[in-house]
Amino acid sequence: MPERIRHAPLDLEQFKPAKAEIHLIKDECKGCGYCIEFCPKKVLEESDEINARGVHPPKVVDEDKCIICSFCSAVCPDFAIFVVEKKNKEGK
Amino acid sequence: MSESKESKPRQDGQIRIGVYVCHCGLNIAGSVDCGEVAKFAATLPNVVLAQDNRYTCSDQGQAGIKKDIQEQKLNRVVVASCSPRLHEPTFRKACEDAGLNKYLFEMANIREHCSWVHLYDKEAATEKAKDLVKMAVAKVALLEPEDEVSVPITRKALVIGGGVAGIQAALDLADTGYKVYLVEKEPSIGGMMARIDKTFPTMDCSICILAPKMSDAGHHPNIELLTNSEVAEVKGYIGNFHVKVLRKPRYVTKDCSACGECVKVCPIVAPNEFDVGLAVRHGVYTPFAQAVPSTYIIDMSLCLNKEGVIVCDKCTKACERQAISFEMKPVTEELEVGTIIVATGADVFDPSVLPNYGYGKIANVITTLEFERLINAGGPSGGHLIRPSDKQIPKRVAFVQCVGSRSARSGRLYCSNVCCMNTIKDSLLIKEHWPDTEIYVFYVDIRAYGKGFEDLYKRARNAGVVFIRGLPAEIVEDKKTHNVWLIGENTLRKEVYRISADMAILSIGLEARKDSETIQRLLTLSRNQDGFFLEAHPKLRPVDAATAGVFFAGCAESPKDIKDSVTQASAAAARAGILMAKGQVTVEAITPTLFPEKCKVCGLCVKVCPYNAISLNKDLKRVEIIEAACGGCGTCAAECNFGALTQKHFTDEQIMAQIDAITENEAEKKIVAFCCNWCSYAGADFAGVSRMQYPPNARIIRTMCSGRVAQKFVERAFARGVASVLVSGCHLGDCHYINANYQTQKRVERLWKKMEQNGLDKQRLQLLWASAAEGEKFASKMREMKTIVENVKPEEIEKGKKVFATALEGD
Amino acid sequence: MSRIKSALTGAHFMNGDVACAEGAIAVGCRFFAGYPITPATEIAEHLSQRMPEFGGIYVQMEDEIASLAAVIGASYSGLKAMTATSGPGFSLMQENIGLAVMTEAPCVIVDVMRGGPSTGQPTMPGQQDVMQAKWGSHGDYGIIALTPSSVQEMFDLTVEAFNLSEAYRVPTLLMGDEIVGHMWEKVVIPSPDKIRIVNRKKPNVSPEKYLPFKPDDDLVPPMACFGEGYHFHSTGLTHDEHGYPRTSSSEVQSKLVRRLCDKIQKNADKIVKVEEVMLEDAEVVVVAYGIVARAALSAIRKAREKGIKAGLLRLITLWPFPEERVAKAAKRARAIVVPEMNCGQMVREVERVAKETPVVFLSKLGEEPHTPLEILEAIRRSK
Amino acid sequence: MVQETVPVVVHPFSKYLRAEMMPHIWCQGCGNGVLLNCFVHALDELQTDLDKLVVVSGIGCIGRTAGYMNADSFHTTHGRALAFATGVKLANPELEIVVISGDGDLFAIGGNHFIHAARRNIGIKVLCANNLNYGMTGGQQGPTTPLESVTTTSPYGNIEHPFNLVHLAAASGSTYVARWTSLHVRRLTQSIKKMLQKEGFCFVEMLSPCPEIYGRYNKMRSGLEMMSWFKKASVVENFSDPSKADITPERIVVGEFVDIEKLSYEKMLHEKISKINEKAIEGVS
Repeated sequence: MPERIRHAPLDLEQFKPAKAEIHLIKDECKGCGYCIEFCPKKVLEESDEINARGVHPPKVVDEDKCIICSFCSAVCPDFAIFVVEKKNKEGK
Repeated sequence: MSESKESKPRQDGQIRIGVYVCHCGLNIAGSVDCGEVAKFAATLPNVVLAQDNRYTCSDQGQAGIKKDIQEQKLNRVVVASCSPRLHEPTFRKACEDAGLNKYLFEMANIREHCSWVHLYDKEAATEKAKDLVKMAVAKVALLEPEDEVSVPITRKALVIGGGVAGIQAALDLADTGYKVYLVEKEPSIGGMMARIDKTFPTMDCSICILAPKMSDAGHHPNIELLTNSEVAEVKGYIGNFHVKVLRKPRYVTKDCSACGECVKVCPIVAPNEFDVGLAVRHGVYTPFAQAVPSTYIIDMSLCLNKEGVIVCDKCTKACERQAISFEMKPVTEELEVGTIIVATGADVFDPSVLPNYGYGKIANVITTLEFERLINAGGPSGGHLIRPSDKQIPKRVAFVQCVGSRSARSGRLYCSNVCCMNTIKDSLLIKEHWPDTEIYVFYVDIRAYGKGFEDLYKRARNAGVVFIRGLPAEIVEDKKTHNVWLIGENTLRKEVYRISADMAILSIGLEARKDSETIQRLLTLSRNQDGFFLEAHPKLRPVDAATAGVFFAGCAESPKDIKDSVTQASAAAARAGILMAKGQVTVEAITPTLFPEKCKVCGLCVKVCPYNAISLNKDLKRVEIIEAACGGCGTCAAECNFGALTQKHFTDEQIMAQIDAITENEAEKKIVAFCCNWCSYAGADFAGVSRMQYPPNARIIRTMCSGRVAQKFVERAFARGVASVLVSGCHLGDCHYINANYQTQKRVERLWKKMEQNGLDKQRLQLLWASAAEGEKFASKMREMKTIVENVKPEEIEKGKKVFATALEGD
Repeated sequence: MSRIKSALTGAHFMNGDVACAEGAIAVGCRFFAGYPITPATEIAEHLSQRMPEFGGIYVQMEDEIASLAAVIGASYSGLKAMTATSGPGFSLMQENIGLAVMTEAPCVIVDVMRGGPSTGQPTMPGQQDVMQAKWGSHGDYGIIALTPSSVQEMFDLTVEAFNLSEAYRVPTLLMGDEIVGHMWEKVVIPSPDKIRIVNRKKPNVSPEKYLPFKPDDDLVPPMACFGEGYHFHSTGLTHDEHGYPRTSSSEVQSKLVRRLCDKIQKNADKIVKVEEVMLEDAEVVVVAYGIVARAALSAIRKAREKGIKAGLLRLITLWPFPEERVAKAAKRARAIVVPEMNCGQMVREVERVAKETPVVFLSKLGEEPHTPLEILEAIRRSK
Repeated sequence: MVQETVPVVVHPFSKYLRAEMMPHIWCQGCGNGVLLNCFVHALDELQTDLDKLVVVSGIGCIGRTAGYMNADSFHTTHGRALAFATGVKLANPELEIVVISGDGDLFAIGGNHFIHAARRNIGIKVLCANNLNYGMTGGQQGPTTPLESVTTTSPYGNIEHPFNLVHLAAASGSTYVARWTSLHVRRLTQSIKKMLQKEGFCFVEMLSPCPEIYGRYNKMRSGLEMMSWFKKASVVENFSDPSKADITPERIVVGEFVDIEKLSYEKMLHEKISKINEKAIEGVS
């Protein structure tokens, strides 16, 4: 249906995705850049901080953009990153 | 494949021609002296009987011919009357009933091409009629008896488009017992009707009456659903179409139980096209709840798993039936079908091109399709008509009619047929839910012509809907309240109105599908100026396409409501059923004849044949003709310059005999006009039917396609001193034989170059592309060529004779 | 795998290879991986028949390297495992013997020696692999090698070899030869309860505290096996007591390698076995082993008849070399005669230990082993 | 002042790894880490009983994997992992045995053991990190080094036609054969899970970036460059003909190639043994 879509969807606010909590184990990172390159939402980028191995570990650009697909943690050769769902206050 | 025996032995014994000049009431006799024409015909060679009568096509007329054939032993018949496109089949049948081979018959079109177009010049018209009869007699003498080849029809059908029309056609054919392939571009069948809330005039819930049909189509043993697929290629001809369908991958297998768990976890959100973007769908989705097939689909343009790398596997994990598979690949399926039904439907008009209505800029201006989704219980607002700006239920609503219909500004002059009734239905829907809403309908003409339409209209009026005649010139938004001001002129009261409303609903019209140009090219169809497909005959063959074996249903042919679409669908199914029930169809015996000894195996003919019905056979040292695949255009015969190929019923000798007949006297005042049966000849007929008057210089020779006009025909006409020659055919791309008219273009260009090189006036050879509807274009070309004929000097004629003298060799 | 079929007991008449096979079964070996090679193939053939009867595993691998690797694997899965080969196979196995030593995997390797080197004399006896038995693999390590001189000993020493390998977690070699392997003799097999069976020490600490290579005071670490939940690591790399690779620490390397050597050397007295015949007053001592020792026995008897005080010291344990026993005999004797079917291998050890006592080396290659007369002649000459 | 306990950041997979041995020795961008990650991910999803798991690895960079696994593990001599594993599996068929090794170890020196283990269809699961050269020893050409690749022992370009591992594995009789690259981590994990649940000899090849050594000599100096080669060249085709799956710079066919059922060696052996024992019981009683 090729009609061009004019109005923003009316029920957009009903879509509340889970919030992400990104854990970086900075000193494990060897700076291969895989997580930064292949994150589908470009949530990570190289930080200018130097870790114990003398490389730039990634830093989180915008945690809200993360959709918790955990590809970064799956492709990380050094087990230096993982993502969990951020528990809200009541810990739910 | 019947390859011709040695050229058929000529009819032994004498040629006995009967000529019948028809008065057609006053249509011909009004401006042609039929008696004189008949007397003239009697003097022509081999004519043993010539008479004129009032209505040759009537039963007595036909009975007279049959009697003469038997008693007078006629072995050729010429009828000078109307266009062969109308009554050639009738008279052929008459000859056949009298035991005469129906191919030994020729017509002279002295009505549409003579009497009707030269109403006020009886003398010239009569002279022209004589010439046309002389041409017919010259050709008929050379005609041979032919027998027709029959072609098997595959008892399977292809339906393109899964809207209500496609579904109905598929169900009808499947119930008759034929295998049906239903190809639908979208992930689910259902088309436009699935998106509508209620139907008019019965106010049924649209999806409730459509869904059962959809599931019938989905589970019918004879119907194979090919959704998310497009027709990629169509080859072959009636009864033997080889269709390639590109099945795009759904990335979800058939094990999907439509449980929806994957949608819950999919992080991707996008406007749902089905709800015109008013609701949200996910990367993995199903367009609507009642979708058939129910298997979900992944929109790969949104999904993060691109280029073979699965980044996010949330849906795969959530699917406990393991139905998600990113490895699926597009598949091209090859189908063999006998008939094709085009039910591709229509698009809705996008009103954003009309700045004065502010659609897309003013929040509370929506279209009726958006209204259908809002008022629908399954839609984004749960069935509440709300204003996009503040999501409140409006107190005052304004409908604006003819948006994108009957308007030059929007480039759509036609009436879209459904918008008036749709608005009336919508207004009643609003009144039903919220009775005290004030409703205004700005209209030009309310078209409530159908059964039950009028009382729906009355109910709307009684319910207090205010109908104001005169479309608003402009819709302006009140920035604060987001209400809209509709400013226009009430043409009945002749006063300007400025009415404010909470929201405006534009009643948008329907327009031809943007991709219908592809379908047209695939099936060699033609389209009218509005872009809808052109039926074979508006009255007598409304659902047939010009291409044999192809039929239309629904809005693809023109905008119409559900009832008409379904009616057309059943009609198309019935028409297709006839072919498939018979199981075979006879092919007109106008296929090429081969003289093997002359064939140089050069392969030129193979290259030009649009249906690749000719193939080179190196070891037999000649070409082979597949009669069944041949479309009958004759381009191959024109291309062969070794005389190895000619077209039955339009042989070189027969056409040259017609040229000679024209140029026998006063050639310098005449135009030899070659017209193709499907377009320019029909265009000339159209000019005649519309009584367009033009000078009588031209004498039209009919060939099946302009591709049949060989260079030597034009050269012969000039060699015999004709003033001017017209070669005409269908527009490039519209040719009934796919691309045969490209060869015509090449040949005329070669002739122009030759004429230039030899100092001849190029203007004397004219090339005209005129479709069946362009009578006016044909008539004006006739007028234009008259001036050319007038200032052709005798020396120019003589020079022409000398330059093309070679064309007369072998005479 | 219950012992359904009754084990063989009592007197039987069989060839050396079969006796070895029955010895293995008797001592509880339940895994054999081998590769056909004359003259050891009968061991494999017999075990392929008998192992299944005891729920044991017989597998024929693609080569000797794979055979020993499989044996080590089976050993680490808790089974007593062995392989049998001859010269060429024995050479192929050397790298994995090193692996077995380094990972302290108990297993038994039977080398039915034949004429060498290379393909040599497949059907002829030889004693030319005895030095390879000790120094075959690269690096320093301790190894145990026994050598039978009768079909009965093919049975008894196979049992002994398994017990030693389990006790000291070390690959133990049984250096037979073609004749001992192929000749038929009477064998008396004790009933199962009479056969001494030693099993490897199991860890007595919880998996968290278990150190796979932390030795007890007998220098032998208790051994956990796969599937018992200890989650231990074992590697051919130099490793610490955790079994974790520590390839750059010289301290770890020297501690580990010295232990692997001392584990055998320090326990030599518990391992060594010889047979002494009329040595008390012997002036000429014949030191011999394997098939040659049988001829030597009849030679010393003939010498005695001729009034020559001759005695026989038969080595049953080749490695660790029985130094005191040979030294003691050498001190008393005036000469030592060492008949060997090679160009002089164990004779070097005897000379090293005999110090001043002259050693007469009687070398024989090729077809039959030394005849008693040849040895007698040597005894007479050396008086 | 309440000392707010900072939660110790523990990777969810740490329980599968030997903390004392981590972090591992592999270079920046090396694919071995990804293979270990996917293997552990598969174990986690299957909730494999670590007490019944034995990880055996040969010699080479990937050979160190056994050391990092918190399970019974053995680091064999070069090329002998499969033979060793055969012994382990036959001795105790309940054990889940996974051999994780490299292209050199499994297909050069260990090639003979590979084809026989596959032929026997012994229940061993093989995970091969194919980094196209001998990494540990500094980057020599190996059995899978592409034609014309530069390595320390093929300075003028390798002229040996490399093995097509999936073709070799399929032809030798494996019941499950798949190839993915280190970019296709999701499907590599699925393939590992599938093979762990299958009977008989299974082989999964992972094309592994070796930027520090192989990449350095072949114009792919960084892990990202090798990964983008994988991405550009990979073609996902399941059950295509393995003999047509040679790896070329332009085309790497990934996917599952073989997934058949075949009685495993250990099952047949133990069925025979029990039959023999039954006969033996009849004989005795």
